[in-house]
Amino acid sequence: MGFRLFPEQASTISFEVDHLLYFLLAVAIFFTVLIFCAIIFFSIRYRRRSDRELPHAVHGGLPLEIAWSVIPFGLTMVMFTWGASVFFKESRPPDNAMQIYVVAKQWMWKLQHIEGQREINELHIPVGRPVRLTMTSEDVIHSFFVPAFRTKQDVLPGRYTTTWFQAVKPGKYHLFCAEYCGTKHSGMIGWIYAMEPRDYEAWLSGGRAMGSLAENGEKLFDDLACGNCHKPDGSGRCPNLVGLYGKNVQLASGAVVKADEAYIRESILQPTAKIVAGYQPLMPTFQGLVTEEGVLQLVEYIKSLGEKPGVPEGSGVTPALNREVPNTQATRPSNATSTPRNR
Amino acid sequence: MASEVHVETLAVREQFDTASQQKNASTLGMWVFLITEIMFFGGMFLAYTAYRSWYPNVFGAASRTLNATIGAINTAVLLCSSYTMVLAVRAGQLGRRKTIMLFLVLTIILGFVFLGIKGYEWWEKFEEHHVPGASFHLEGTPLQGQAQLFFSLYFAMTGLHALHMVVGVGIMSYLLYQTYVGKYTAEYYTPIDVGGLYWHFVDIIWIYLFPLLYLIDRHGPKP
Amino acid sequence: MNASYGIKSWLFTKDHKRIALLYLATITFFFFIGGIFATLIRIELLTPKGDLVSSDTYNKLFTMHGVIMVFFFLIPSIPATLGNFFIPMMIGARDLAFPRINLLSWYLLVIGGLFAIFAMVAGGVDTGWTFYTPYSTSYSNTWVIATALGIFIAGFSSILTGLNFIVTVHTMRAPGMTWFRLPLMVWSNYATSLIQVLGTPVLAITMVLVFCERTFHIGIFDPALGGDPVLFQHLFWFYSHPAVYIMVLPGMGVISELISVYSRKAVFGYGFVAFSSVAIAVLGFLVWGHHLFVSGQSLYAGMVFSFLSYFVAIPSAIKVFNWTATLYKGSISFATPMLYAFGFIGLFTIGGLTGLFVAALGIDVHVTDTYFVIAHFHYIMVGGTLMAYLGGLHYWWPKITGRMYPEGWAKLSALIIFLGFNLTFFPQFILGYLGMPRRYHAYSDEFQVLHVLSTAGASVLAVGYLLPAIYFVWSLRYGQVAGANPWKATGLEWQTPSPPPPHNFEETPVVTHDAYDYSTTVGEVIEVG
Amino acid sequence: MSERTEHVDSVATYTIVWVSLLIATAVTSAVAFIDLGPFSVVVALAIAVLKMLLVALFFMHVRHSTKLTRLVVMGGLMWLGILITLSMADFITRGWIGVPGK
Amino acid sequence: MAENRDTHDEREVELPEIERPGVHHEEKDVNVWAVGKFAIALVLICIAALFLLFGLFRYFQAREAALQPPPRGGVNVDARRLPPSPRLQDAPILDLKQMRDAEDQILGSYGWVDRQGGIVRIPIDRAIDLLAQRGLPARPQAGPQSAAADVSVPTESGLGPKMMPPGGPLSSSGLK
Ligand code: HEA
Ligand code: HEA
Ligand code: HEC
Ligand code: CUA
Ligand SMILES: [Cu+2]
Repeated sequence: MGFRLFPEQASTISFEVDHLLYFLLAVAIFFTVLIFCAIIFFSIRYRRRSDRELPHAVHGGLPLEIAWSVIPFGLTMVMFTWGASVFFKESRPPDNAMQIYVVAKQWMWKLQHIEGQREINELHIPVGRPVRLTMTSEDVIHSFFVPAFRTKQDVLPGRYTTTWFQAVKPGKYHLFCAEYCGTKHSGMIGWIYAMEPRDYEAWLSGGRAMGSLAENGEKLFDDLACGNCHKPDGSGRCPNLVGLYGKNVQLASGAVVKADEAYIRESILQPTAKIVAGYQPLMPTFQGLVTEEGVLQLVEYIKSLGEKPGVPEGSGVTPALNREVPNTQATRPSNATSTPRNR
Repeated sequence: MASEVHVETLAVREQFDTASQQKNASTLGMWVFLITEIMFFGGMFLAYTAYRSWYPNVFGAASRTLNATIGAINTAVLLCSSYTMVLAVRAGQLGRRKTIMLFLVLTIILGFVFLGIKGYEWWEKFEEHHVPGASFHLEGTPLQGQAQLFFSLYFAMTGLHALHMVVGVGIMSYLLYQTYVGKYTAEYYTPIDVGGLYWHFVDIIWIYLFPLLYLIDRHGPKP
Repeated sequence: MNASYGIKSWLFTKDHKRIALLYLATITFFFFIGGIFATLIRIELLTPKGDLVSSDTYNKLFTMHGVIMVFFFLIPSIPATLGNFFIPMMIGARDLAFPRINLLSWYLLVIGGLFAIFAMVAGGVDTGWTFYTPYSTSYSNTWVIATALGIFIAGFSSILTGLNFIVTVHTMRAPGMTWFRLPLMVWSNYATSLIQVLGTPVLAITMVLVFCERTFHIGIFDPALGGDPVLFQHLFWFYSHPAVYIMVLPGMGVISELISVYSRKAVFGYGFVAFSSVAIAVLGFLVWGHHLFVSGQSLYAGMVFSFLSYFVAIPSAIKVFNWTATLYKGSISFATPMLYAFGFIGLFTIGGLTGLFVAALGIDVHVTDTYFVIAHFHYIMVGGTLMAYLGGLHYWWPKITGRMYPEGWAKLSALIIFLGFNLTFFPQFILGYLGMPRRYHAYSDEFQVLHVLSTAGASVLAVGYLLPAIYFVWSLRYGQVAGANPWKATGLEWQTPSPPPPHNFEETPVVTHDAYDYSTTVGEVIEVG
Repeated sequence: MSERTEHVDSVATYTIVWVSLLIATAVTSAVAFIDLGPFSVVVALAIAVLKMLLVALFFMHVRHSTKLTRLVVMGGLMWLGILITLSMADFITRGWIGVPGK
Repeated sequence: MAENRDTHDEREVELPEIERPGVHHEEKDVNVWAVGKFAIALVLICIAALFLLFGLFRYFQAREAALQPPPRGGVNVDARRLPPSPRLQDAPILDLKQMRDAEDQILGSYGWVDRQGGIVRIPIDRAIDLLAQRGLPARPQAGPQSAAADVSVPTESGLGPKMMPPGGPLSSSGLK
């Protein structure tokens, strides 16, 4: 961090805030220069040459007064509306933001990811994903301030407050406490580490080889006990998922749908929306129990069931997945069989 | 000319030109002071409004433990004292020294009655463990913090009001003494007038405190 | 003024002029105390590490700097010294409406100040001048209550001064002195008095509630009991935003006088400037939530307060334009008071325009609680009001003391102050936008260059303030004797001898001219313009 | 020597006002026991305002006072209104965007 | 008495004006009605502003809602679940108080420790008294204080092995 005159722009909102700043600067510089020049010019041009001078009174006019009231008023209304617009964006996290919990205390920040990782005074986040912080304080008021992201939100005891940001480039950014909180208020600082998504996944899994989405999906499949119902041999009251992806599925309503990513996703989050013919609506919803990543991983895993090894479905990244997903070259799920689905 | 300018009487002090001017100035000054008092109490009215809007049920339950009858009696006492006060002012306008003193004494007595009743109420609250602090407990709700908040506001607001009453009684006593030694006449009774304004103002504060503290949700929640 | 001698004649005086001088001594004392704290702060901030003083001490330093400078110096400054001295004279009265209450105001300021000094000496207070809860009520173990008590008492000093001015201006103007013939100094101080009377009581009750919360744990600001820390902020800022207008409006009144005298012209748009003063006072009560934008206040309330904040900027804009227009076709003198007036207009413009920055919700999220805000308000309070105060002191010095100050030294000081000020506080705008938080004892290395510049400026500034202290005292004995009206100013105060006699006027003046009619004071005339 | 006049109200006037105030107190106490839903607050405050007006206009002589005095009184009430209204604009609009803290 | 005559009438009392000779003041004061109109206008503008800003608020809300990325596959994931335990404490002092209260409860009460084995617990004050009465054995045996070997000695960090219920002090007696 060397000496600089302008902070880094590291989040999606930084640009908007800075544009507003430029506008305000332009207005401010304009009026400053105007007033300074007017004063200097008038005072020199009309300087007193003799102590016996008596200037004529210059009578003010209503039009002039109105003009220099209305024009600044118009400018201020622009400032207000623009500022409010940016503020609204800064305040309302996108619906698909990933969640981080923050507890502030004198004089440290404690953060926890949904997956369980806890950090002190540091926060690792992926670039390109909106991150939403739900924060509270154990004692006095603190404030979560990341200058590079242009975000700040006071953290209050007994209450949750929220802030959000989306990093646009990897880097290490200051985190400051911005509400006076006692002795070590100036020591309540830390770092935000924005990382490429792949690196973030690596960090999240403790640095081990992170595996593909499908491998993680398999783990999640076990964690969530999907296998209790969806047995690989297709027995039981639940459909076999092996080879499901890409097949046409007959629904209880009589319609036939193709089992693409969207269908699989919906089956996990809203299973009663489309009931498979011949089965009871027994499947519980996993809404609220699985993150966005989790759904992606499960979908990838299910896609990988029944695949012939080495032949990935489609080439490269499928459109339904977003850019930050690491490569999806199929790898062999460890316990999949290539038994074709029985229907 | 110059020397006459600097002679001072009670009715026309040095800085004033006429008795009317002085009276107008004094009256305006007391009114301005009263609006500072409105803003002084106003902060607590805000706290009350905010917390009542957040915790209506707990505040209602807590309010019902106050004795509305005693509150109403106290309100009546204070209104009577305003009546006697304005009659004292009227007597001042007419320059009747003995009448002024009579009504001032009545006002003071009623003021003491009010304070006495208030003291009794507070003692009752103390007995019922409704005083905020370590031994606070309000039956019937797990939300002890919020209930305690009601009582904190109750004691703070009625306490500040009672303090103003005490000051008021002190002012009345001073006016009583000054009347006794004959300082006031029909031409100059301004201190009584202005003291009256203060007294009535304290009454008005109570006129608001009574319904806000005692009468909210008095009918209780729906069964 | 030299009517009687002896300490008792001063301590029991009813003469508004003597009371003004008592105030002058008191606030100068507090200014230097606050300034010493500022100096220590700036020296500590020379280096990124906290090495000069401990964290706790630094926290006490900025708290006490803010408290002393705001409550015991700037709020009383112009109204209680220049206002007290000249308002009765400007309206043609012999004294204020309630002289003994005026004296009581001074005593209250001194007593409040003694409590604040006690708190300082006994160990200090470290809550910030804003006393945010729950830190100040449940966590700080410093002298919070003593300081709160000092502020409470000083608040009543302010209320009584305001009350006095309001009643005086309404009831004691000389014959012919209608409202629209009043000097703009009177209008500004009247508007200030409105704020003092309506806003300060809320500060008083807030301090009482802090005391109750701290002592009895009543829970009003404690979330564990259902209370809300943001309620404290609403109550505090309901006063403290109008308070900043208490701090600037009298300065604006002085500037109106100075611009007029030293251009020898009536203030352009007199009526507009007068109305703007009152408009600032009234509108200033509608905007306090702009200090709570990121505090947990609702988004809607944030929008309301931001919107209203832009309304209050317009009257200030009107004034700046009118002052500048007054110079047009005037006869401009560069006497020291005029230099201070120019400084005020320029620096108030910059400070006020940056107020527009922080009033914008989107920007404030980034710059709140950083040095940007510090720079914003120091520009207005120091670059603005303090310069206006110095300008007014220089302008009225001959009338108050009968002596002139040394013009050469005065001009030099004004220049030093201007340069030192900008060097101190302009880098702080950059620091703030970079993200340097306020109230930081130690900071990240990359901020150091700007901090060094700021401290360098502060040293220059200190010299600039020291000089007037010296030469004003010097001039009491050795300054050139001044006549009744060395500046050929209008205004009833210039029609009395210098210094004025105890009851100001032997005969009540009768006013027949508008406020700034220089044809009455400039003797032999060369018409220009 | 000029004259100035003062308005002296009669004892009867004051007595009527006093009795009205006592009646209003009784009414407000009694009405409090009736469940009027949200209007309970409105009625209670309305009666309080009426009582305040009676005390101010008659006992405090605002009835006979200068326009300036009346302006001062209304100004004070308006200022209290500003404090409460704008602060409540925060307290009752929290959570409008469904995000904790705003 | 004069009182009787005037109790029922309103009147005007004439008083001599007391004046100081040679001095006067201006009688005309502010135009109250003009100020009043300004105040009313201000109130109306404020109320209008509150409504206007509400409208703007709704506009921004709609704008942001429209800008949300459509949930992929038609269903939006509401991922607001909580992290696994151990979770961040936001009020550790309350948790500590709870734990201490639970410990105090155990320390201060009678109860069965092992019904079949015939082991009970008694309040610690009582235990101290008993120990003081009966005393400790005069001769130390295999280990120190073997008479107390069957007693679990609570310390700052816990209740001791015999007393501590499995799962910690919070696990028993219905405390959460
Ligand atoms: C004398 C004191 C003074 C004055 C006059 C002002 C004036 C203004 N202030 Fe400032 N302010 C403070 C002292 C002052 N302030 C202090 C002490 C704090 C911080 C307290 C703390 O937290 O410790 C603060 C903080 C503060 C904040 C909160 C920042 C934060 O903490 O996040 C805000 C936000 O709206 C604000 C806004 C304004 C505005 C809009 C004005 C306006 O009134 C300014 C109007 C002036 C102009 C606009 C310039 C002149 C006009 C022109 C040259 C014409 C062109 C104009 C237009 C285009 C409109 N101020
Ligand atoms: C009201 C007026 C006022 C004035 C005039 C000043 C004047 C100054 N202020 Fe201050 N300031 C505040 C009000 C004011 N300030 C407030 C309210 C805060 C916020 C507090 C908080 O956050 O809680 C603040 C905070 C503040 C900070 C931020 C601290 C932080 O956030 O960590 C800084 C940092 O530079 C600062 C600097 C200065 C400087 C250099 C001056 C200079 O202008 C000072 C000039 C120097 C002198 C006047 C000294 C001159 C004389 C001598 C050295 C000789 C001594 C002689 C004798 C004893 C005979 N101020
Ligand atoms: C309690 C039993 C149960 C559990 C647990 C369960 N499912 Fe299901 N699942 C069913 C049943 C029954 C159906 C068929 C009815 C339907 O479509 O709703 C089904 C259908 C599906 C389908 C659609 C299959 C098809 O042929 O169209 C998918 C995909 C699926 N489940 C995935 C999962 C995943 C992933 C999990 C774990 C995260 C899971 N299920 C957990 C019972 C279960
Ligand atoms: Cu936490 Cu400052
Ligand atoms: Cu402000």
